[in-house]
Amino acid sequence: MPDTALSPAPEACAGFPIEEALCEIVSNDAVNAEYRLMIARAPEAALRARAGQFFHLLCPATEAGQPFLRRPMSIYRIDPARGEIGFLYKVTGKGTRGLATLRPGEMLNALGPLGRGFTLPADTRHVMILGRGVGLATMAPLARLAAESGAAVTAVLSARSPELVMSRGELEAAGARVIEVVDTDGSSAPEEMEPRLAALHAERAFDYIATCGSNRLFRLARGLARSWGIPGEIALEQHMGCGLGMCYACVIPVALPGGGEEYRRVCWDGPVFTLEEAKGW
Amino acid sequence: MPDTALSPAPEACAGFPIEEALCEIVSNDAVNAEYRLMIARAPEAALRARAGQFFHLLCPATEAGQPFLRRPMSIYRIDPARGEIGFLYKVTGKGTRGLATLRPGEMLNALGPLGRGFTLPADTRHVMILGRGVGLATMAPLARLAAESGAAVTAVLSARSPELVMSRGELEAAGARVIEVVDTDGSSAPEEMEPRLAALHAERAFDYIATCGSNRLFRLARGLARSWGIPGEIALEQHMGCGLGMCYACVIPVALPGGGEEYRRVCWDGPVFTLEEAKGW
Amino acid sequence: MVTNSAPDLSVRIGSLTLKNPVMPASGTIAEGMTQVIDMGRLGAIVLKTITPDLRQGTLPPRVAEYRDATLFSIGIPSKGPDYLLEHTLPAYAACDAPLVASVSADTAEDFGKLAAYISDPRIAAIEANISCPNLKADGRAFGMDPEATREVLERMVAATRIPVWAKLTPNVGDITVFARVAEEAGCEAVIVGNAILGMAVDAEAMRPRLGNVMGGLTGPAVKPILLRMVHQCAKAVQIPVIGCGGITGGEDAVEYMLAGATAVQVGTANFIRPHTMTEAVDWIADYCTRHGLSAAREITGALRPLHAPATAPTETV
Amino acid sequence: MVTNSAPDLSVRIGSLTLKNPVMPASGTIAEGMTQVIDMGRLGAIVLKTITPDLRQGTLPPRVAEYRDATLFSIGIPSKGPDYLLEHTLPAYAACDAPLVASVSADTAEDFGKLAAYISDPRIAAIEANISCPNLKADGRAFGMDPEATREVLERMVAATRIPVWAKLTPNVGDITVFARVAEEAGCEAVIVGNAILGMAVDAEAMRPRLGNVMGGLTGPAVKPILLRMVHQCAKAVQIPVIGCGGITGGEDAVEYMLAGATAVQVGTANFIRPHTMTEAVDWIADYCTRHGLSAAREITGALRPLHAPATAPTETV
Ligand SMILES: Cc1cc2nc3c(=O)[nH]c(=O)nc-3n(C[C@H](O)[C@H](O)[C@H](O)COP(=O)(O)OP(=O)(O)OC[C@H]3O[C@@H](n4cnc5c(N)ncnc54)[C@H](O)[C@@H]3O)c2cc1C
Ligand SMILES: Cc1cc2nc3c(=O)[nH]c(=O)nc-3n(C[C@H](O)[C@H](O)[C@H](O)COP(=O)(O)OP(=O)(O)OC[C@H]3O[C@@H](n4cnc5c(N)ncnc54)[C@H](O)[C@@H]3O)c2cc1C
Ligand SMILES: Cc1cc2nc3c(=O)[nH]c(=O)nc-3n(C[C@H](O)[C@H](O)[C@H](O)COP(=O)(O)O)c2cc1C
Ligand SMILES: Cc1cc2nc3c(=O)[nH]c(=O)nc-3n(C[C@H](O)[C@H](O)[C@H](O)COP(=O)(O)O)c2cc1C
Ligand code: FES
Ligand code: FES
Repeated sequence: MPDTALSPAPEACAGFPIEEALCEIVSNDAVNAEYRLMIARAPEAALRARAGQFFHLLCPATEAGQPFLRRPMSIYRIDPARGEIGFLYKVTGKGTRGLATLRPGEMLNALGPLGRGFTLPADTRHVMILGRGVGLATMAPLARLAAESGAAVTAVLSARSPELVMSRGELEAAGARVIEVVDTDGSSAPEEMEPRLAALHAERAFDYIATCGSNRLFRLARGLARSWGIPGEIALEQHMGCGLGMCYACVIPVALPGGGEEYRRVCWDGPVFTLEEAKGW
Repeated sequence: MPDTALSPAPEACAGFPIEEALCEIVSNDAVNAEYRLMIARAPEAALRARAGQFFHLLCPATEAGQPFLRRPMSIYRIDPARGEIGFLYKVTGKGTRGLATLRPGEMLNALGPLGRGFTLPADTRHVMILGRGVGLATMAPLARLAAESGAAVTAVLSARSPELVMSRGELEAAGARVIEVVDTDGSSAPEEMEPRLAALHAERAFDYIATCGSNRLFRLARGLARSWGIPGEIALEQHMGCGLGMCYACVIPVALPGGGEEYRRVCWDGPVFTLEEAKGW
Repeated sequence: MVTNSAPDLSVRIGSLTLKNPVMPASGTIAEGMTQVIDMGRLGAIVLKTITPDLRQGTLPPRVAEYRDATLFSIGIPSKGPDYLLEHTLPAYAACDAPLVASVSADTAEDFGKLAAYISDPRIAAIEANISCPNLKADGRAFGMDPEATREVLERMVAATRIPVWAKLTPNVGDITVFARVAEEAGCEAVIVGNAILGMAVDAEAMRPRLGNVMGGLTGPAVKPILLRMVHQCAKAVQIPVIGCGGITGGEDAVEYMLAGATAVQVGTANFIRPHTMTEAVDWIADYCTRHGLSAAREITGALRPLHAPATAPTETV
Repeated sequence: MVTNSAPDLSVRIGSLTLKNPVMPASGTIAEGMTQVIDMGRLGAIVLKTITPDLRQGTLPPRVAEYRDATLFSIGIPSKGPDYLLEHTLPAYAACDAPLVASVSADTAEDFGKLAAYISDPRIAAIEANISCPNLKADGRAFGMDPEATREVLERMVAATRIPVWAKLTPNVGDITVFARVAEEAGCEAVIVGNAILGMAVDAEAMRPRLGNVMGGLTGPAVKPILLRMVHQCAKAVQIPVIGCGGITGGEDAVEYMLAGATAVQVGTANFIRPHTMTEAVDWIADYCTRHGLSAAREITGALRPLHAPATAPTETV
C-alpha cells in the first residue's frame, strides 16, 4: 500500500494560486442547534474555489486557547458576484468553537482554495446528490456547478430528524429537486431509500452520483452506481496537518483498479475520490 | 550563602488562611499612559491583607494566550468597609496586558494575601516613605497603617516627570504629607534629596523609613537610616513561581548580621526586608 | 462492573497502600501549601529533595515562563537532613497522608548514608532524585548512566528498610533501561519522571532568561513526552510506575494511568492552581463512576487499541 | 558595527554558502508550497526523507494536536530515489535555492548506497535522517547509538562527494556525543534536531490518539529542549549547527542563532503559517539592523552572559 500517488504537476516558483485569504466576516449565525453558517467577503483567489474544494481555516482563540493547527472546511457557497464565500459547520471542538465566536467585521484567515473537487463528466444530464450531516456542506456548490453545466439535480438530504435537515434552501436556489429522508420515520434506511432512488432513476436516468457524510450513503451510492453503470464521487475527511499535500498526515487507503490499495492524501489527491477508489469505513 | 531562612511556623492541615479569592472587578482604569488602577470586591480573607503583602493574580488570556504563571501584585488599597481591594499596576507584558482587559463585573482570581509585610516599630511617630514608579503601589497601605497607629507620614514621591507622579491622592487621603521630586528638574537626584530630607528630619525627626521601587532611593534610605540610627524597610521584587514559599524561585541574597549572605524567598520571607538585610542592585 | 457505590480510589505502590493515586512532585510543595489546601486528602505527600550538606541553589532569576511551560533552575537548596527530621516532618504531622522523603547526594555512598540517616518511622518511602550531577563522573547526572543509577539505588535499598522509589530523569535515550535497573536494584516504584533540561533566550536582550542558562522544563508542554515514557516503562517493569509531567488535573492523571501509571505526581500546576491535586482526586472518582469502574486501579494500563477504521473519515452523523 | 546598508544574511554551512539562514525542515514542505510562497527566497530547500524502497508510512490517524504542539506519526512514506531524481528535483528547478536531499534506510550499507545513488549535481547537500529504526539492532534507532550513527555517517561520507549533514535525534541522553561523532565522520553540519517521541491519549475514549500510538512531538512546545541541545552542541563541535524545533518566526530563529546555531530549519509552522520562513528572513534582516549587526552570522553564538545583578529586583523606573 505505498504512497505513490503522483502529485499534480507543480508550478514551481511561478504564480501563487493558493493564498492565505483574509476574509471579512459578513455573518456567522446558527442554522440549528449544532450548525452555523458563516459568510465572508473573500479576495479573488478564494472566489476561484470549485465544488468539493476546501479551505484550511485559522480558528480564533477561545478560553481554551488558540487552536494550533488549521481546520479544514469545505466550501459551501461561492458567490463571485457578491465576492463572498460561505462555510456550513458543526460546532464540535476547540477550532469550530473558535469559529463560532467570529463577529461580522472580524477577519478570518482562510488558506486555499485547496484540494481536488468534484469532476462532473462532460454531458452529465442528471446528477444525484446523497448527503447527510456535515456532508451537505460539500454538496451545495456541486448543485450549482451542475445547474451551470445544464444538468438537472436531485438532492436527497438525510438527517436524524426533520428539524435537522439542512441546505434545502441553498440546494433549491441552485435549481435542485430536494427529497428529505429522516431516521425518525425510517425513510433514511438504505432498504427504504434504494427502491425510491431506483424509481427516480427509472423516471429520469441519473448519469452521475455524488455523496458525502455517511458510510451508509456511500455504500448505497456505490451499489447504485455499479448497478446503473454510471460514475460517482465521494468527498472524504481525514485529520490534517498542512492541507497542502506536504505532511502526509491526511492519508486514507484507496482501492487500486488492479487490486490492492494505497494511501492517498485527502488534502491534495482528494478530498473527492471516485466511488470505486473509496473504501467504506 | 545557603537557603537556611526558617519558614514561619506552619499551621499544618488546620485553617486555610490563604485563599484563591474570586474578586469581582469594580473598576479598572488607566491612571496615566502606563499605569492602571484596578478595584475589586474581595472576600473576607483577602481583606485581611496588610501593608506590604501581595496577591498572586491569575491573569486573563489575550491574543498572546493565557499567561501560564500567576503574577505578583502588591496590595495598593485595602478597604474592609467597602469590601474592596485595589492594585496599581504597570502594563508591561503578557500578564499585565491581560489584567488590563478585565471589565467591571468580571472575576479576578487572586491568591493571597501572601508574604510578610511592613512591620512598623511600636511607638513610631514619624514615618518617611520614599517611593518611585511601581514602588508607590506598595506604599499607600503603609501610610494608612501608620496613620491608624498614630504616626505622621511624609511621603516623597519620585518620578521621571511631574505628570508621572502617582498616588498623591491616595497618600494624602491617608493623611500623609506629600513631596514630589522629579528627574526633569533634577530634584530627584540623591544629592538634591539628601539635604532636603535632612532638613525635614531636623524639623521633625523620622523614626522609620520605608522604600520601594528604586535602587537609588534604597541607597539613600539606607544611608539616612544609618546616620540617623533608625530602622527601615524595603519591599523587593523577584520573578516568582508559586508565591507560596514552595518553589524557591524568588530568592534574593540578603546580608547576614555577622557578615556573609544567604538567599531568602521574596514571596515568603519577604517581600519586605530590613534596609540592613537588603542589598543594592 | 457498573457500581453505585463510591469507587475505591486506593492504589498499591509496593508495600504501601495509598488512599488515592494523587501526590505532589518533589520540590513543588512546602509548608505553605498547608495554608491553602487540605494536604490530608492526598494519596501521599512527597517532600522536597534534601542533600546531606547545606546548599544555596542556583543564581537568580530562577524561573522563566514559556507558553504552557516553565523553566526552573533551582538547584537543590537544602537545609540538610536534621532540618527535615526536626522541622519538616512535624509540619505535616497533622496531615493524614504518608510522607515521602526525597534525597540526593554527590556520590552513591552519600545517597546510601543519607537514606540510612533519615530512616525514621514517620517516613513511608524515600525517593531517590538521581537527576543531580555525580561528582565522581565529571558532574554527569547519575540518572543518565545505568551503572551509576544502579549503584545509587542498590546502596539506598541496602541502607534502609523504608521502601525506596527511583525518580528517573527523562534526559536519556531509552528510559526503560533505567526502569529495569531500578526494579533489579529492589526499588518498589519508579517515578517517570523529572524535568526535561531546557533553555530560554531573550532575543532582544541577547541573553539567557535564567541565571543558570539551562533549567528544567516543566508543565503541560512536557506531558506528551513523559506520557510516552510512562507507557514504555509500564511495559518494561513489574513494579508500579508513577507518572509525572505536566499534569494539570484529573484528566491528565487518567491519561497517565491509562498509559500504565499506578499513581501520579503533580508539580508546576500546584503553583498556579493550588487546588489541582484535591480536585484531581474528585475528578478521578467521577471518571470511575462515569466509566463504570469500581476502582481507580482498573484505569492503570486500560488503554485500548485504536481500531483505526479501514478508512479514517469520521461518520459525521 | 552599525551600518546603514542592508545586512548580509548569508551563512556558511561547510563548503556551501546559503543566501540566508532559513530553510524548511525535512518532511514539512512539498511541491504544494511552491503554490503559496516563493521558495526561491529561502537559504535552502530541504526535501522529504526518501528510502531506497517504496514505503507506505504508518496507520492513520497520523496527527494529533496538543496545546502548542502536534504529534505526527507519518513514518517515511517514500516514493524511492528515482522519483526524487525524476520528479521532485525538477519540481524545484525554477526555485533559486540549493536543494538538500534527505535519506534514510534500514542498514548502514543502504544509507551509503542511497547517498551514492542520488549523488546528482542538482543536490547541494544530503541530510542523513538517522532517527529511523536500525533493522540490525532490533529496530532501535540508529541515532540513539553512537556507533551505529558513526557507521551510517562514515559510509555516506565515503559514498558521495556531496556534503553530508547529520540530522540528530533529540531522543538521547547526551546529544553532544552524537554531534562529535558526526564531526569526526566528516559531516559538514549537524541538524539539532528531529522530533521528540511523544504520545497522546484520549481519556474519555480510553484510546491513543494516533494510529501508531506514539509519534513525534513538534512545534513550539519543544523549542526550549532543542534550544538547549543546540547550545550544548555548538560548544562541542566546530562544524555548523543547524537549529530545528518549534520555530514560528524570526525571533525563534534568532534565539537558536544566539544559542549557537548557524542556520535554522522550520517545520510544523509551515503547516499553519506558510509564510513563516519568508517572513523570518525579513525579521532577521530587521533584527540585524536594529542591533547594529552588519551580518546575520554575527548573531551565531552571540549570547551574552546574564549579569544577574547582586539582588535581582528590577529597577522599575
Ligand atoms: C476536507 C474536509 C472538509 C470538511 N468540511 C467540513 C464542513 O464543511 N463542515 C463541517 O462542519 N466540518 C467539516 N469538516 C470537518 C471539520 O474539519 C472538523 O469538524 C473540525 O476540524 C473539527 O475541529 P474542532 O477543533 O472543532 O474539533 P476537535 O475534535 O477538537 O478537533 C481536534 C483535531 O481533530 C481534527 N478533526 C476532528 N474532526 C475531524 C474531521 N471530521 N475531519 C478532519 N479533521 C478532524 C481537527 O481538525 C483538529 O485537528 C471537514 C473535514 C475535511 C477533512
Ligand atoms: C512582591 C511583588 C509585588 C509587585 N507589585 C507590583 C505592583 O503593585 N504593581 C506593578 O505594576 N508591578 C508589581 N510587581 C511587578 C509585577 O509582578 C510585574 O510587573 C509583572 O509580573 C509583569 O508581568 P507581565 O506578564 O506583564 O510582564 P512580562 O515581562 O511578560 O513577565 C514575564 C515573567 O516575568 C515576571 N516578571 C516580570 N517583571 C517582574 C517583576 N518586576 N517582578 C517579578 N516578576 C516579574 C512575570 O511575573 C512573568 O512571570 C510586583 C512584583 C513583586 C515580586
Ligand atoms: C520549582 C521546582 C522544584 C523542583 N524541585 C525538585 C526536587 O527538589 N526534587 C525532585 O526530584 N524534583 C524536583 N522538581 C521536579 C518536579 O518534581 C517534577 O518532576 C517536574 O516539575 C515535572 O512535573 P510537572 O510538569 O508537573 O511540574 C522540581 C520542579 C520544580 C518546578
Ligand atoms: C509531518 C512531519 C513529517 C516529517 N518528516 C520528516 C522526514 O521525512 N525526515 C526528517 O528528517 N524529519 C521529518 N520531520 C521532522 C522535522 O523535519 C523537524 O525535525 C521537526 O518537525 C521539528 O521541527 P518543528 O518543531 O519546527 O516542526 C517531520 C516532521 C513532521 C511534522
Ligand atoms: S494534510 Fe498534510 S498532506 Fe494532507
Ligand atoms: S515564588 Fe515560589 S518560593 Fe517564592
